[in-house]
Amino acid sequence: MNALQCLQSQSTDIFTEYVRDWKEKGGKVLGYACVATPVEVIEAAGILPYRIKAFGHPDTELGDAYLARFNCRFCRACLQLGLDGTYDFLDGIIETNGCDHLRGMFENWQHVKGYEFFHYLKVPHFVREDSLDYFEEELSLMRQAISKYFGVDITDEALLKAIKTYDEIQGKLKKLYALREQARPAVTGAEVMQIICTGSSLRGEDFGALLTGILEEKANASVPPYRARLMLLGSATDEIDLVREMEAQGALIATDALCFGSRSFWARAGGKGDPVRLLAERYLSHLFCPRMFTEYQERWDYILETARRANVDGAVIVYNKFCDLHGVEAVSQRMDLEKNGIPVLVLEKDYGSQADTGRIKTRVQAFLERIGG
Amino acid sequence: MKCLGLDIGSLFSKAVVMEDGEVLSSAVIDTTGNVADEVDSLIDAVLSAAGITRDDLDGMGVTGRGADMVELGDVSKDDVSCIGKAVSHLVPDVSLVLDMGGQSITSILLDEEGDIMDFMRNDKCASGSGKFLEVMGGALGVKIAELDEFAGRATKKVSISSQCGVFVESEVVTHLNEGEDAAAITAGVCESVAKIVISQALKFGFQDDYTFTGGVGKLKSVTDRARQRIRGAYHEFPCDPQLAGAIGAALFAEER
Amino acid sequence: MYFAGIDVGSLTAQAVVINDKGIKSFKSIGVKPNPVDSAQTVIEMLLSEDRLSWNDIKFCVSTGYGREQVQARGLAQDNMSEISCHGLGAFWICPEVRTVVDIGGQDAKVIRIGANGELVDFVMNDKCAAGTGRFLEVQARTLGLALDELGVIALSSRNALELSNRCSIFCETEVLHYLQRGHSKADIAAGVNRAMAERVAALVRRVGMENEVTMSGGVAKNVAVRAELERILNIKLVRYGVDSQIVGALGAALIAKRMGG
Amino acid sequence: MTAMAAHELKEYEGLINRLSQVVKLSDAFPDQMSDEGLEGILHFLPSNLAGSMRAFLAPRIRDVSIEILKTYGAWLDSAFRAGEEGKKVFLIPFNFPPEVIHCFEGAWPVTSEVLSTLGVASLEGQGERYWDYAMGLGLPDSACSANMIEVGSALTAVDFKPDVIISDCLGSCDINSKTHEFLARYMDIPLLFLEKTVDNSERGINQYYLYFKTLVEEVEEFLGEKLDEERMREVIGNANRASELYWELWDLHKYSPCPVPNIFSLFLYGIRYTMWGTEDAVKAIEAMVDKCSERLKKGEYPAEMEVARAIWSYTSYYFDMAGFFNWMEEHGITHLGDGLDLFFPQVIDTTSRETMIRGLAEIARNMPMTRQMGASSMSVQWLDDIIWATRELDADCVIYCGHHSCKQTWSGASVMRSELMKRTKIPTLILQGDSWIGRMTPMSALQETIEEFVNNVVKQRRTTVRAVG
Repeated sequence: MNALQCLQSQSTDIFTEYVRDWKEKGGKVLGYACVATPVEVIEAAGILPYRIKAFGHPDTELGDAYLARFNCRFCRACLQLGLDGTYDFLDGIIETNGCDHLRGMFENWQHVKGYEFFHYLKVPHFVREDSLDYFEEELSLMRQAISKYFGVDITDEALLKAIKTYDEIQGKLKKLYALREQARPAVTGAEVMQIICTGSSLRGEDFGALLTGILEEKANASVPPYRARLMLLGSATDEIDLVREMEAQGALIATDALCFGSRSFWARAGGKGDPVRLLAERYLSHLFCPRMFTEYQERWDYILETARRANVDGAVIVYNKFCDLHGVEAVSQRMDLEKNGIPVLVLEKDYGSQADTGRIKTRVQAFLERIGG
Repeated sequence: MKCLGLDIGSLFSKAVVMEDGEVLSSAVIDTTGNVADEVDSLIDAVLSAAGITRDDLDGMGVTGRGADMVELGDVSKDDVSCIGKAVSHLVPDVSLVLDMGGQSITSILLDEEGDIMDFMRNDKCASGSGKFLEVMGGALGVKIAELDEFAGRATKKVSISSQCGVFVESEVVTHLNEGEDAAAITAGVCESVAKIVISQALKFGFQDDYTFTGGVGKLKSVTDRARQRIRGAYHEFPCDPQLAGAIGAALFAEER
Repeated sequence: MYFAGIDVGSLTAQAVVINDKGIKSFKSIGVKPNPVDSAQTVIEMLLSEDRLSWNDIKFCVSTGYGREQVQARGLAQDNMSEISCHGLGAFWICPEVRTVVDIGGQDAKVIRIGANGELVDFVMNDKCAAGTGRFLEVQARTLGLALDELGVIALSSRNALELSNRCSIFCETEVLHYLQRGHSKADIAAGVNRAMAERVAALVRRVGMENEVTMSGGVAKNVAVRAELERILNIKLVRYGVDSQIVGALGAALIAKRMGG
Repeated sequence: MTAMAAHELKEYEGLINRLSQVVKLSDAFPDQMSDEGLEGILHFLPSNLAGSMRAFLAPRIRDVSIEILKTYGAWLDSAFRAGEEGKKVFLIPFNFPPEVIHCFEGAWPVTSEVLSTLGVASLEGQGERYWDYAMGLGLPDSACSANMIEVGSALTAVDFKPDVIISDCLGSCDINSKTHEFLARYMDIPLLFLEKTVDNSERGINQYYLYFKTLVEEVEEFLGEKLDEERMREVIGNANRASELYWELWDLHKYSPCPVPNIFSLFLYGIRYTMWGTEDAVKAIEAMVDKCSERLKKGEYPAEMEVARAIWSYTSYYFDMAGFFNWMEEHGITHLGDGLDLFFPQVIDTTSRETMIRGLAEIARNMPMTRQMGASSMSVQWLDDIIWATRELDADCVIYCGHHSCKQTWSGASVMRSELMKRTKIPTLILQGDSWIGRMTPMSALQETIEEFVNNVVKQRRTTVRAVG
């Protein structure tokens, strides 16, 4: 089995073969949900950083007992998996105030499960000297909390090594995006989302090695013929099936600005000096997330640059019902993209729901017809 | 002492005649345009079934959403208290009632004395209501009465994942268009209702002796699925669960 | 030389045959359980009425809910989304049209088209309380009226009742509730149509409106919904010369002509 | 923006413009008004306005209401005259203390949610027209209607334009913060912000204090005006007086039957979010306290008996004041105040500029929503405050309005509900309505559920509790 197949074989399991082996070897796993969490700190502690996902899980009845139907269904699906035992392999959780739904998810999760290790990483909503200082302290506190509870010493050397590991990953992912965005693409959007999702359930060092393999395999590959090159942007979605469906209709998702996509790594590099300060700056300054309330211009520049780089024919903004942040952001993005001559399809959809597929198909097909694909 | 209980719901009107806490007879009809006349014939039906006349009645209690549309009865009570009354009378051990009616799913919490401690009603979203099942039945060409038997024929699992009734219908239509087996889809619809009941039960933060009432409570294809997932001891409502409201109303009349 | 378009929706199915001179003939039926049967039935009924055979049809395009299955079964050589088809059909009937409001059985769409009939933008209902043909159908049944009566009777109403419930499934119980309290069918119907029009108007606002505006799909036959929509958006809807229900199938036939002609 | 927004919507008058016309009405009211005289006036008013006026001007509270309305009138009027008086108008959210703005000579506060609420209460068609247009821009219908009404008005109508926005919900409410980021961009005015560190530790509190100081400096810079210690002392003096009155009013709530009219909850925070720190505010709250003391003496209560004492754990409903506040009161259901009354005003030490700024920061940190939803744990802090209030005021039930878009409280509601029952045996009713848009759930439906709850759960409880003593 080659590297990509090996990823694909487990890309929609939660408790993957890999994690099972890791646990059996006595390894620890820390769950986190938001890209504002510096995985380097967890990696440096010799722990597996696991990004909480639901892969479009359709059931929410346990989640609905605590969160409301007015809460984001991605959060309700993750809570479901937390409460039905699927996530029992986690040795602890790092909470972040990514958004109000996410805060609600974590509070209810902890209320029911009561993890022994449950650390709240507080992320400011704007970038300024004072908020950077605060976030730096937050990271030190997280570092202390982890070393204290898991009895490991997280040295600066270990941190710098972890940072280097993720720098290499970033470099490889950028190569992967180059293969994806080039005139004759070598990877599909579904493949890339799979790679990034699965990568977020691996130790950095292992993910890096896998990526090397994938890049070799894909170097001269090519994707099936397509009708149009699209960019996918919007809220947290790990619904690989959604992307697969779109590509089955002839749309090539040539690039993205998703947090299960390029946003999770793109601008995180460079800088030097104290590792904790470095991480604080890298993470807070380049979140590209609408939860940062003063950074629209930076986000917009990033989106436009990405769209141009991948030379897309159109953009699809997808967000889950009840997502306030992306719901409002989508209005600005739509206006600005169209001002720049990039046609837009806005898909406000129910996360993980098969109900919408018929309707989404129609909208995607019509959009392809509209942009003359 | 003989008392009549009347429950005028959004889909069905139900009537029972009770004597000293025992159900003598019952009758159920659709609630449609002309309530006053329907209720008259309903009362006649239930009385003749019990073999008595109006003069033999010592009292009449009325409940249900349409209660205010008839000038009848000596007691008028809302359906929550009537359902609570009926359950504490017929299944005294029960502390959690899951009532699945035409318009809403209501969970009612009873204390040791069988008094209502707390209740929660989900009536904002159609999903899970009797009305919802009726509409889905329409799309699938199945009457509510036949739903159980039909869902039983399912050989495979079709999962219904939309949480909005309007979209569930288009989901159902899509499945049909894709040639899915209607029985399997029906089973999927029942499963989705069961899930709503499960969250409703969990919302009270504990699970204990419980029972189902209301029209949808009759559907094994829903209740069996829910029971698999609700911890705590299940008590079967000793008579037609759809009658719970009417029985409660009759009991209140008896008290007076 | 003939070209055909087949539109299989969730409630009805249509077929249209055109030639160089324009629309030759069309047919509309209620759907069968399976979209392929619906397509087969409607097109073959039409062909036999026209004394035509499959060989006379140079190219056929399917659209609507079942468009893919219909093509897969070889009844059509290609398929196109109903959104594009409604745009093209409306434009062919009346070239001044720039905005098309199409209310189907399962969903409502607002389509903006350009000076050459090309698709400029569109929006589909994605909210819980969606204004759809199905919604009107259900309410009409509750009132014991035929779909077209629902519009006519409403015109005689002086005070349309407010349907407060945003959920189209529960609206039926609300309608029943009004009936039981002795309100006139006219006032209730007027309320139903207004609720429908309000929801459609919201969609129109979302995609933006450019004159001229037309309505296609079965609901376009509902005079009261048309009137309400004209009032709310303060516009005049352009009327089609032909049956508004066949616009989608017509669009498909026009594409068939473009592809096969 | 869509073609629609551009050509159609601008024809309409905006929220603030229309409101300023309406509140002027209150000046026309004589201080003593007969019921006939009132009906005479109401007869000429549009139905929505007349409805709210009926609630405000119920005989038992009429004189106080007129006082309150005149205060709102003065507030909006000053906003309008701000320009010619060389003042800058600050658009602030309800959870930012307006006294901070009043401390500046050259600034005047206008409060988003208060505008939406007044609009819903008094404008024909309530706020729905603006909401519809906000939806027309493609904004999500799950967003807070109070904010969407504001956006719809600001972006699609001809309206009074503020000079700057303060966003004070970072950390406590996403949609509010997002709305004001959006507004600032499309109105092209500066956006100043204050983050609530979701952190109750000393470190978190100090950080908040730092952020607050930075904000004050930014305001000083924007206005080109340094905070003047004397003026601060005067404004904060008024604020302190108002705080003392707040606690007097709070204590009056403890009597049963409650001498405080239901609608005073709304009046109180209406003043708090706009005029706190002015003499007008002090006068208005004094009038409320006097009215309640008088009712206490006379043992006045609108219903035969008080059947329920309810704390509304978050917001109330504002689209039908009479159907909400007055209806409950007349059915013996006392509204002991809602989450927006829980701002824990403290007397600020006016020794120095430093103590006053620190004091204002403390006030800001404890504003409603900021304090609860911006805490280390939303559900825990919210729960603690509600438990405290229920004990203080001897409440026998809690009602959650279930304002659709309020994702934070919705995600804490089930924890709140079960923990409240576990620890205090006090039941919670969870409703599902939109506080500003009647179309979501009509008042009649809400009343039905409230009655059902009171009859089945609360009455029952009261008797047993009393029996136990």
